Amino acid sequence: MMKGKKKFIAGTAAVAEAAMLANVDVISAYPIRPYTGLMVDLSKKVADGKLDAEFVHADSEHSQLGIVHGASASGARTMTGSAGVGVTYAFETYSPISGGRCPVQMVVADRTLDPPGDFGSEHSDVLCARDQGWIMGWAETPQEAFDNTLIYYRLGEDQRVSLPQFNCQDGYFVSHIPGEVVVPEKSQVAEFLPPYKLAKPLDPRKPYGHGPQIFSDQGPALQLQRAIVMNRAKEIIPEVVSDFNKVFGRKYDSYIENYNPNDADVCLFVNGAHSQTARYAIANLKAQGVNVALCRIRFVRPWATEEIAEVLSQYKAVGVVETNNSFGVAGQAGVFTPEVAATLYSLPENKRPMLMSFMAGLSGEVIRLNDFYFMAKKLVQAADRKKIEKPVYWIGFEEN
Amino acid sequence: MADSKTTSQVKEVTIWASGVIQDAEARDTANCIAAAASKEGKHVQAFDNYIDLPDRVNVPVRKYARISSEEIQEKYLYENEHPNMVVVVEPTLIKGFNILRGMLKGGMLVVNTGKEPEELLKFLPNKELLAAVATIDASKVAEALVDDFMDIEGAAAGVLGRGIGAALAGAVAKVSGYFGLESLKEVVQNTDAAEKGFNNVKIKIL
Amino acid sequence: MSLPNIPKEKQLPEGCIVDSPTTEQDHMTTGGWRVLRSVIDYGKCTKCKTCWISCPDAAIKVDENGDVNINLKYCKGCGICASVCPVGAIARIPELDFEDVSVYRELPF
Amino acid sequence: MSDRTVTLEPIASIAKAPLQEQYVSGHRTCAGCGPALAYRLIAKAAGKNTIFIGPTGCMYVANTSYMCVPWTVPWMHAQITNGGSIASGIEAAYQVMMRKGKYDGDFPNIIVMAGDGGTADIGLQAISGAMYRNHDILVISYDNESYANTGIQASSMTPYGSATSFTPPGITVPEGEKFWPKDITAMIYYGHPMVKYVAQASIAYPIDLMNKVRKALNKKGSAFIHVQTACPKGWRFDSSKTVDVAKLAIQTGMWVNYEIDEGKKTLDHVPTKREPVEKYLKTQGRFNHLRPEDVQKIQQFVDGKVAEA
Repeated sequence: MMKGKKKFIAGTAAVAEAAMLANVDVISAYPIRPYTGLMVDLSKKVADGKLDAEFVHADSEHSQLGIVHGASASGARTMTGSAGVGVTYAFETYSPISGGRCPVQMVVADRTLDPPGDFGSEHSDVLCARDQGWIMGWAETPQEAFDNTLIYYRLGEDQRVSLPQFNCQDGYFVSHIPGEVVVPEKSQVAEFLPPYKLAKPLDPRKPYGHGPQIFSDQGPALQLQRAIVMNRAKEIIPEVVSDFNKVFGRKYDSYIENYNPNDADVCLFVNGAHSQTARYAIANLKAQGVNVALCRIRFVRPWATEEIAEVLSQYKAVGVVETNNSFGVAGQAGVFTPEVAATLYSLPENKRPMLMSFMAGLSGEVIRLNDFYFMAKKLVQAADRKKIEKPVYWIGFEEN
Repeated sequence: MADSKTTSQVKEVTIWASGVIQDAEARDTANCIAAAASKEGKHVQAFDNYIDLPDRVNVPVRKYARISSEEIQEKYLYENEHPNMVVVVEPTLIKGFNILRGMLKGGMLVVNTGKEPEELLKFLPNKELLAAVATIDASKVAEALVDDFMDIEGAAAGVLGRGIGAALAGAVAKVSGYFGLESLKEVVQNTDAAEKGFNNVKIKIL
Repeated sequence: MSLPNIPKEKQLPEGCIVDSPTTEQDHMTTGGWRVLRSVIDYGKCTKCKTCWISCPDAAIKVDENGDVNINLKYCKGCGICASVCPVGAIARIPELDFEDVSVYRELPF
Repeated sequence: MSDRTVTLEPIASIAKAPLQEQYVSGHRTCAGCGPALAYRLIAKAAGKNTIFIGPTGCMYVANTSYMCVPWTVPWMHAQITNGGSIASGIEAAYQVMMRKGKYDGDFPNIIVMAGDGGTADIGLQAISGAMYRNHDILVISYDNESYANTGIQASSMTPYGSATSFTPPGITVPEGEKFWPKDITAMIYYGHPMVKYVAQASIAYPIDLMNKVRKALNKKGSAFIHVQTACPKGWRFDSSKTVDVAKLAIQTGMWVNYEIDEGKKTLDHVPTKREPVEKYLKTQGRFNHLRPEDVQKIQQFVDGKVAEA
């Protein structure tokens, strides 16, 4: 059952509520638009005595990550966050944190990297760090941002996994536009999320050395170890999500939300906030007799290869909405197209849909209903003609 | 499938030295050996051991030279896996370490010391691997020790064979026959030391 | 997705978090580095422990009588002890003059 | 702020120094390594209830390769950039965990062992942040005056006139290193109003170093100690001379031991008659190339520094 108090708050504030219920121990903050609201809320909660945590205002994003790294290794539940160039400034720290298996949570309200100096959402910032051994996924709404906070702590802190998490939301769209958030009761959170317990914390009573250098031939085994636990995270996501649904009365899919799956020949592949508009566009098109499906991934890392392949195998054409830049990448779109292409390659040829990319939602650009209609039209055309005329469309720069 | 260990035609020379103090000398020895063999049209490599870094005072460091009449196929290895020839710049190291590691039967050992070759055998538990052991007091014949700050890992080699490297390479030429003294003299600065190394080396065939 | 298992001999502690030693770190013995061995003349030694406090490798041990002893398993032969000894009671003698093999290592260093 | 229940007592003499080692035999540092000696003394002074943070540098690379951890106490690697922030996080964690009853041990000594680069160059921001926030930690800069593990490159604490592999003397730059080193101790003290204790110490005076460590650990909040640690590899002297060179640094004024405790500055080991710097420079290969005018310049600099100390 959906128990708890209804609040009308934006995504960063929603995460702050979740962090309070998760009884987080150490928070490190540094301001950068548009994630800052999270830390503004948390600092107030700590100042008002509503949350017993150390709120550390750091000297930079890099230090923010250092602070939560040290705290997490000592046995504290941690939260930090950033956006845009702040995410990239801290880049050095990401691999040591996942390699040291510290389940730090970093909230990202994403933002375009400079240049241009731009506050708007683009997934490019944190997607840079997709290969650093962190769990990563986007929330579509403030409610999902709230929920993901708890789901990620549970998943990342599971001793079978012990990995850090990027809890992402679209800057401004989710971080700044309030939505309804049901804030559950403390007892529910306690039922879902056990206290944080690290296997080998820094503790003078039982000393360990964290992170010595190794023999060169020991390296591959350590890398495989991280690959194995990331894989394990994927295996236990259904367990975590199903527990979450049970305790909080939600209906999340584990890996993929597949909207309007059955009648459609074509599918839009979307990550993050824009999937909400896409869903309305699909409903409107359906009323006009045009059938388009939506595949929204809940996790970018671990990437649910088999599950995504299975969903997409139902369609004749798939359109990847990129929402990020990757200059010079295979397919000349963003980072999702090569990942989807590799995913589809695991399917037999007769089940492999055609693949197109739409460069949209860049530098904070809003993807409008009309834009999705355009994408749907191009997808349906390709499916009808059994041919891709143009693999990549830059939305806003194309003739109809 | 071909076994890379047995099909390799590469002659491997491993040079052991005491870290920092003899680091440049040991690198120079490897460079002299490779350069001299190269003069004779051989395919060569000379490189530092990367695994034991950073270089530290007194730590055993290893430098490698590889000589082959055919093109060297596996160029990207960290270590000489089966040295045919081992050169020891700091003789004390034979006490603390298995300097003959990886050597197949019939190998050679050149040690920088004024002692007789026989005196060293007691420190070598695996001496049965050796076909010859030789000693040369290279520190004495060359006198000068190369002491150049810029000669560190990864930097380009400057002038070759200024110090005891020339003398040790001379001894290696005599003991191994991998290259001739004349070729060595063409590449080193201190030709006198190279010649003395070649002529004064004491060899004990086992 | 199936990944290979890590065979037992290649397994490492998760996250490279390793046990701390209690008295010495035996898998990194460093006595083989030594070129000159420090030898204490107990007739001259005043038990002032200056050598002990000055050893970077904690390779000088003080026994129950207050005598200092050099731990040849770890002594790298730097010679600081001989330099700081106020009464000149420590001599440095070439390691090759001693027949005993104190350390013999295969592993890197 | 959580209080320690144990106060570390001053050590009266070598005879009274604890025999127990926390930094044990079996590590890969140079024979005659000054930083390793400092590490051993600091660990000895701090005792069992200690956590070390080791930013990348000699004391990470040379100590820990091949899964070595020569510490009997918890140790954690930090990037060379973030010793200060990782220590801040550990301290914050212990504060809150003790408050919430998640940790029932004594509040630990949290010590960052950063090299000169990890303190004054790339690690400066994180350390300054930690000092500004007054975390209950001790930051120690073991200063061997260069990036030594990578092959002796100049840092911002490399002395004027040093030859390093990034400042080789040549026709156009006869002096080698052209810049004067940062005064990191002053930067920390005068730039961070909440820091109540800073000190400079030397491996030539082990009891003084250990007592400064204990004093710093007994303070609530951030403390900083700058230890000059002679480096036979980088400074080019025989490994047996590590302590002698360190002592000569003090006798010539090239290094000054002092502490500032709650605003009160005390100079230590002031030589009754200061030796000329040339005597110190002559002991080390890194100064071999210096011309008389360079030596003169260094003498003037040192005279000035000693005068204002």
